[in-house]
Amino acid sequence: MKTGKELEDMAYEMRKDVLRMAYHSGKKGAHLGGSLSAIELLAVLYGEIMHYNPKEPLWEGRDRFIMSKAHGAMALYAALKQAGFLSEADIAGALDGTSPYYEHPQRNEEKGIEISGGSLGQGLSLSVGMGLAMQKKRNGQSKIYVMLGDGECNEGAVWEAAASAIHFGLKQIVILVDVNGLQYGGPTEKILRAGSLKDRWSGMGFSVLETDGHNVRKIREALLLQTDAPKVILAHTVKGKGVSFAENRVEWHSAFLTEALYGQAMEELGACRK
Amino acid sequence: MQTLSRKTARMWSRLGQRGTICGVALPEMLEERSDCYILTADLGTTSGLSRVMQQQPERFVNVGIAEQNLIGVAAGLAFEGNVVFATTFATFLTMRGYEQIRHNLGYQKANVKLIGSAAGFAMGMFGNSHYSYEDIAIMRSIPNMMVISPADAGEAYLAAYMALEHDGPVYIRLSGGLNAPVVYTEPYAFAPGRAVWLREGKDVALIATGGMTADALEAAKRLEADGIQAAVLHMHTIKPLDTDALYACSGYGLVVTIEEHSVIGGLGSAAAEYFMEQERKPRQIRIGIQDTFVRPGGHAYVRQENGLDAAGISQRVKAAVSEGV
Amino acid sequence: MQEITRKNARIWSMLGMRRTVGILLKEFAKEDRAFVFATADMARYMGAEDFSETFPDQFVDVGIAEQNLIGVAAGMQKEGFHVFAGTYATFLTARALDQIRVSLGYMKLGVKLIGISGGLSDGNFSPTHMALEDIADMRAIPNLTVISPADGAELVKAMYALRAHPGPAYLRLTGRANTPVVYTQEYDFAIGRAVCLREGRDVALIAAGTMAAAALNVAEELCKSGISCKVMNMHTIKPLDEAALDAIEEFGLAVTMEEHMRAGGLGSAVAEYMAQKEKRPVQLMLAVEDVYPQSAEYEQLLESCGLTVSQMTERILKKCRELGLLPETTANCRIKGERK
Amino acid sequence: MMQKEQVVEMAKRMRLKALDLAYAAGKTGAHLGGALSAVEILAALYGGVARVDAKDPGKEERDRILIGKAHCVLAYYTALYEIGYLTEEELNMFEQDGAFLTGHPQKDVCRGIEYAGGSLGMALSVGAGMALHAKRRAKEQRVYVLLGDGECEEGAVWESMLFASKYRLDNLIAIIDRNHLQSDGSTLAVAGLDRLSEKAEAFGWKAVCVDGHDVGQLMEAYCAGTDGRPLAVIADTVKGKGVSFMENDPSWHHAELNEELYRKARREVEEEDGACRR
Repeated sequence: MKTGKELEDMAYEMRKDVLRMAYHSGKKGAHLGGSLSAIELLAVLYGEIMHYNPKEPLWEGRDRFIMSKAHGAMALYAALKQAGFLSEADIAGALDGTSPYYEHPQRNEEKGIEISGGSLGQGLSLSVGMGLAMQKKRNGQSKIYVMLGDGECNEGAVWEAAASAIHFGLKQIVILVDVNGLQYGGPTEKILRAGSLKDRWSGMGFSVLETDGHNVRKIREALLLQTDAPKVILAHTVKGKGVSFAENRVEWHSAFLTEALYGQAMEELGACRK
Repeated sequence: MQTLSRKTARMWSRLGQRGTICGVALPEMLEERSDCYILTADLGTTSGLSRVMQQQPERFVNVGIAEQNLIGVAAGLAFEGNVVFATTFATFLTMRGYEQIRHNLGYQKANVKLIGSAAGFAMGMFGNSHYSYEDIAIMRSIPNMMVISPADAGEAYLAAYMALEHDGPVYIRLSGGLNAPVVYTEPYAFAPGRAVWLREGKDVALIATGGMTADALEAAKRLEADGIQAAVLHMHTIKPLDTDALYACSGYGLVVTIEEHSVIGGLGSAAAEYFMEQERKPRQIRIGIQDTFVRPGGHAYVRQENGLDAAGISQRVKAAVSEGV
Repeated sequence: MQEITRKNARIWSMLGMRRTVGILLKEFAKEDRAFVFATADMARYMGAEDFSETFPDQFVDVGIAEQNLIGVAAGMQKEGFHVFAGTYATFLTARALDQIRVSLGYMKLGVKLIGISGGLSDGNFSPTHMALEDIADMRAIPNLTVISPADGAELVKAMYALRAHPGPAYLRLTGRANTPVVYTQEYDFAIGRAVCLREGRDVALIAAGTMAAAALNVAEELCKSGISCKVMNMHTIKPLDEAALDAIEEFGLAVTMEEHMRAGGLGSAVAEYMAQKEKRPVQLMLAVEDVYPQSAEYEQLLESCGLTVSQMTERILKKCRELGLLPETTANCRIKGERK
Repeated sequence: MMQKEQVVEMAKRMRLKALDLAYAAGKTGAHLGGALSAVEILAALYGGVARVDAKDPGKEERDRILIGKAHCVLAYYTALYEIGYLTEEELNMFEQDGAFLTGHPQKDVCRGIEYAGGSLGMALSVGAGMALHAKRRAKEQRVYVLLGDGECEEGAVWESMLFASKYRLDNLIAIIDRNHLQSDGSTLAVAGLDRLSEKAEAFGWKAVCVDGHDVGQLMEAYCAGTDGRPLAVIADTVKGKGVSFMENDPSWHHAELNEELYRKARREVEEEDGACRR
């Protein structure tokens, strides 16, 4: 088991990688905000919770990670580097226009990327299918961790899938909602406030946990907790976390990191570590 | 409503097609008409609707990331006598709510205008999930739907006003991003279903739609240098198709359709459907995306890789002309 | 393994394609433990009402939730199952279009989609239940194979072929119960290879789905006017059999026949390919003319769309007259090697 | 507007007429089960609370009634007939060649049909759009949308739920005909979408559960206060209600009614007295 400090170090490395990728992607800009909010969640998953083997990427008994909010791609790539699926060179070249690691990930199981993404609201249905497959194959060991955005929960397709995950009793599915409170159009609460997200998930029949999505210890705790029904973790996060000028700023959903800002961001990260 | 001039053309080109419709045309329309609504699925600010959101909050609706509901709510408002514009990225707009479009707009003729932004490869690095190159095919197959793909921002502006006046569903497919090339710099007659001859030439007719029209014009210039006289026909309306203009092409030995869309089901297919039923007809080549998901990259890069720029078009036409003779 | 015999052909015809498909689904489930049938509340309409009891482990019903159907089917396929997913053609293809695009087209997960009530056959339930844009929609998505079998026997053939086919596909079922029979004995079926049902030299009739049987009848009618028709069963609409189309370059007229909107269907696919050729016949597209027909019984719908055998015969005759293709004598329209 | 007792009578006439029409449709068959479950729901709505006027069908202030579960046409058309939108002659043309009363309704505001049906999961969004229009124009009208319980499995329904809640559309009323059966069997077995009221509340709606064959309860529920929230009336019903051999049998979702069964069914409904009145 890793110490909290080790996981935090890992998150730190990942955040740096994300900034690097964003910077190298150039003027096109990159999805910085939603990648930075998901860092700790991915660090705990890949650093400690999930079972996988980069030398045998297709190992049947592996845990699956499904990045449904695919604009978190850079966070995923950074995690896959920590996990040993991607190399330093892969990260250095990602998003540069010629690398196969695009702005939205494209399915490549050899490299640990389970599904293609970019069109929201589809990952949970895929997870239900995978969960059913495991149920039918009596594969009781693998878990499926699926990450949704809070804005993504506007999609009706998410609720179709949610109802069926409960109906089929798929306890191997663990849903992590990156509740960073911001979507493309503005604050999620403002765009589509309807009851609370927690009520909606529990109304559908899930066991819902809420946690601080930047606290590795609390994330670990939530992931390890046994629940009666399939589990949803509402991880409260900050969009753009760790970079002062991007935090809670909707325009950093996808934006261009200039050299000056890149320098500033890296500096801030470093300062935080000390 | 403003008129097209050198000045507005330049200004709007900077805003791009989406910026011109959402930031210029729609705010004007909502000001002028109290029965006009604009809806989006989480792309208010991104689409350039900030002005509308501030000035007309009562007739701006953001349904969140829920495209099926976008179409349904738009139809409900339309059934109550309003003219409703609905906008988001072309691929999610047309595909995610496709059956709702079919049922409410096609079958029940709800007076909704769909504005699909960033069609083709305009989403650049966002990749295949965000590219839209099946939208013409799927929108064209729905009865009662008008399908328009403007050449530049000025034409997008005119198309939006036409849609406002037209009683029935319209899909406006927007190409390109900011700083798009200008095709029209002065007022001209824009009418749905009436194609525009932009250039004359006796050897080959290039029939282009959307942002590709500017490239077709550029390609025609290059071909001229090689001694090939290419005419350019801008087919801004793909449905209903201007068959008179196509008939006028039947004297050519070769026509080339050009679109930032799959070669299946789009402008090329619509033209082929027409030509094949005629006795006298030219040979037709379809330039478009070759029925495949592509390697993503910047907009210009992907277009170039797929032969969808002036260089690619002129090469292809040159080869076809020389092999045809 | 189902065999094509006169008797079986009769049974399949009686059941219609949508119930015949149930027989195959059960057979596949028995033979292949990794086979899964997934549906959105439509098992009962697909001759599979007992499927869930017989093969509970190989059955998934997601309820009335077509978008989820595609996601679940794709997820299972990804984990190594062989998934066939079926419901009404129009809901399957239209409601879940983006899901099909991403999971099947883009990710190439080899789910096989089965759309029942393709075309006009359930038109008494109103245009909502008519699938008239499905070929256009599915054909536009890269990597999808699109098949519309001519009759029950060909459905059987297509199902076997699809089981062995690794990529994603859309299988469109047309007609009601008592579908006309085209095949009563074994024949070679391969995805992407059209079948010539009748040789001829003047007019080529190109049809898919139950229209193939109608095309044979039309050919027989036209024969009375001395017109010799070749009949091609273009069961695979994508990928299109280009070689088969190359063989009709010299014909005076090619007629495409389909229960689908004119835009984007079989006729459109043929036009796309033929338009680039130096030599090609004139094409007549017999299809639904870009309107939603009024709700009615199947036969009446065919009539209101101009797609009955006699109407199509008339339209072709008229075209032949315009093109000067009518022969002087009505004798000798049959040519060697044709099959009836 | 009618009193409760009159509505009960109306419901009975509707049920009988529905059987007549199904019988007349002959071998084609008709959607019976889901129509009979919705008879009281629609009687209480059209007869009891809705402000609609067949003499002035296009009146702007009318309540809008949209039918999502369009396979209930036999109850729908008979209700429209009862309150004068349709003549007997028109009604009797049901599913005949060239008739406008088809297996799923086609939009025809003059005859009280606000929205075409046949594809599930769409009407609530459209109703929400209409309700939003009324709100923004400060109009009084309410929008009622009838949904099936199976229909609620469509994700599009939940998108509309979120939307209506956000815009506080308290003039929008979703009525869910909870007859517990769908095409492939019981709703619980097929998709397990249970505890609908809890889910509706979680999505920001006010939910009220009633006996869907009790017109008194229904009429009261339609007018329930909601504190600014949209209202979901979950009406517990029996598919095929009123005809013993159809009740709770999914095969009567769509089926042919032969003469013998028709007579039996009619007799049962005629003899039924006040069981629905309570």
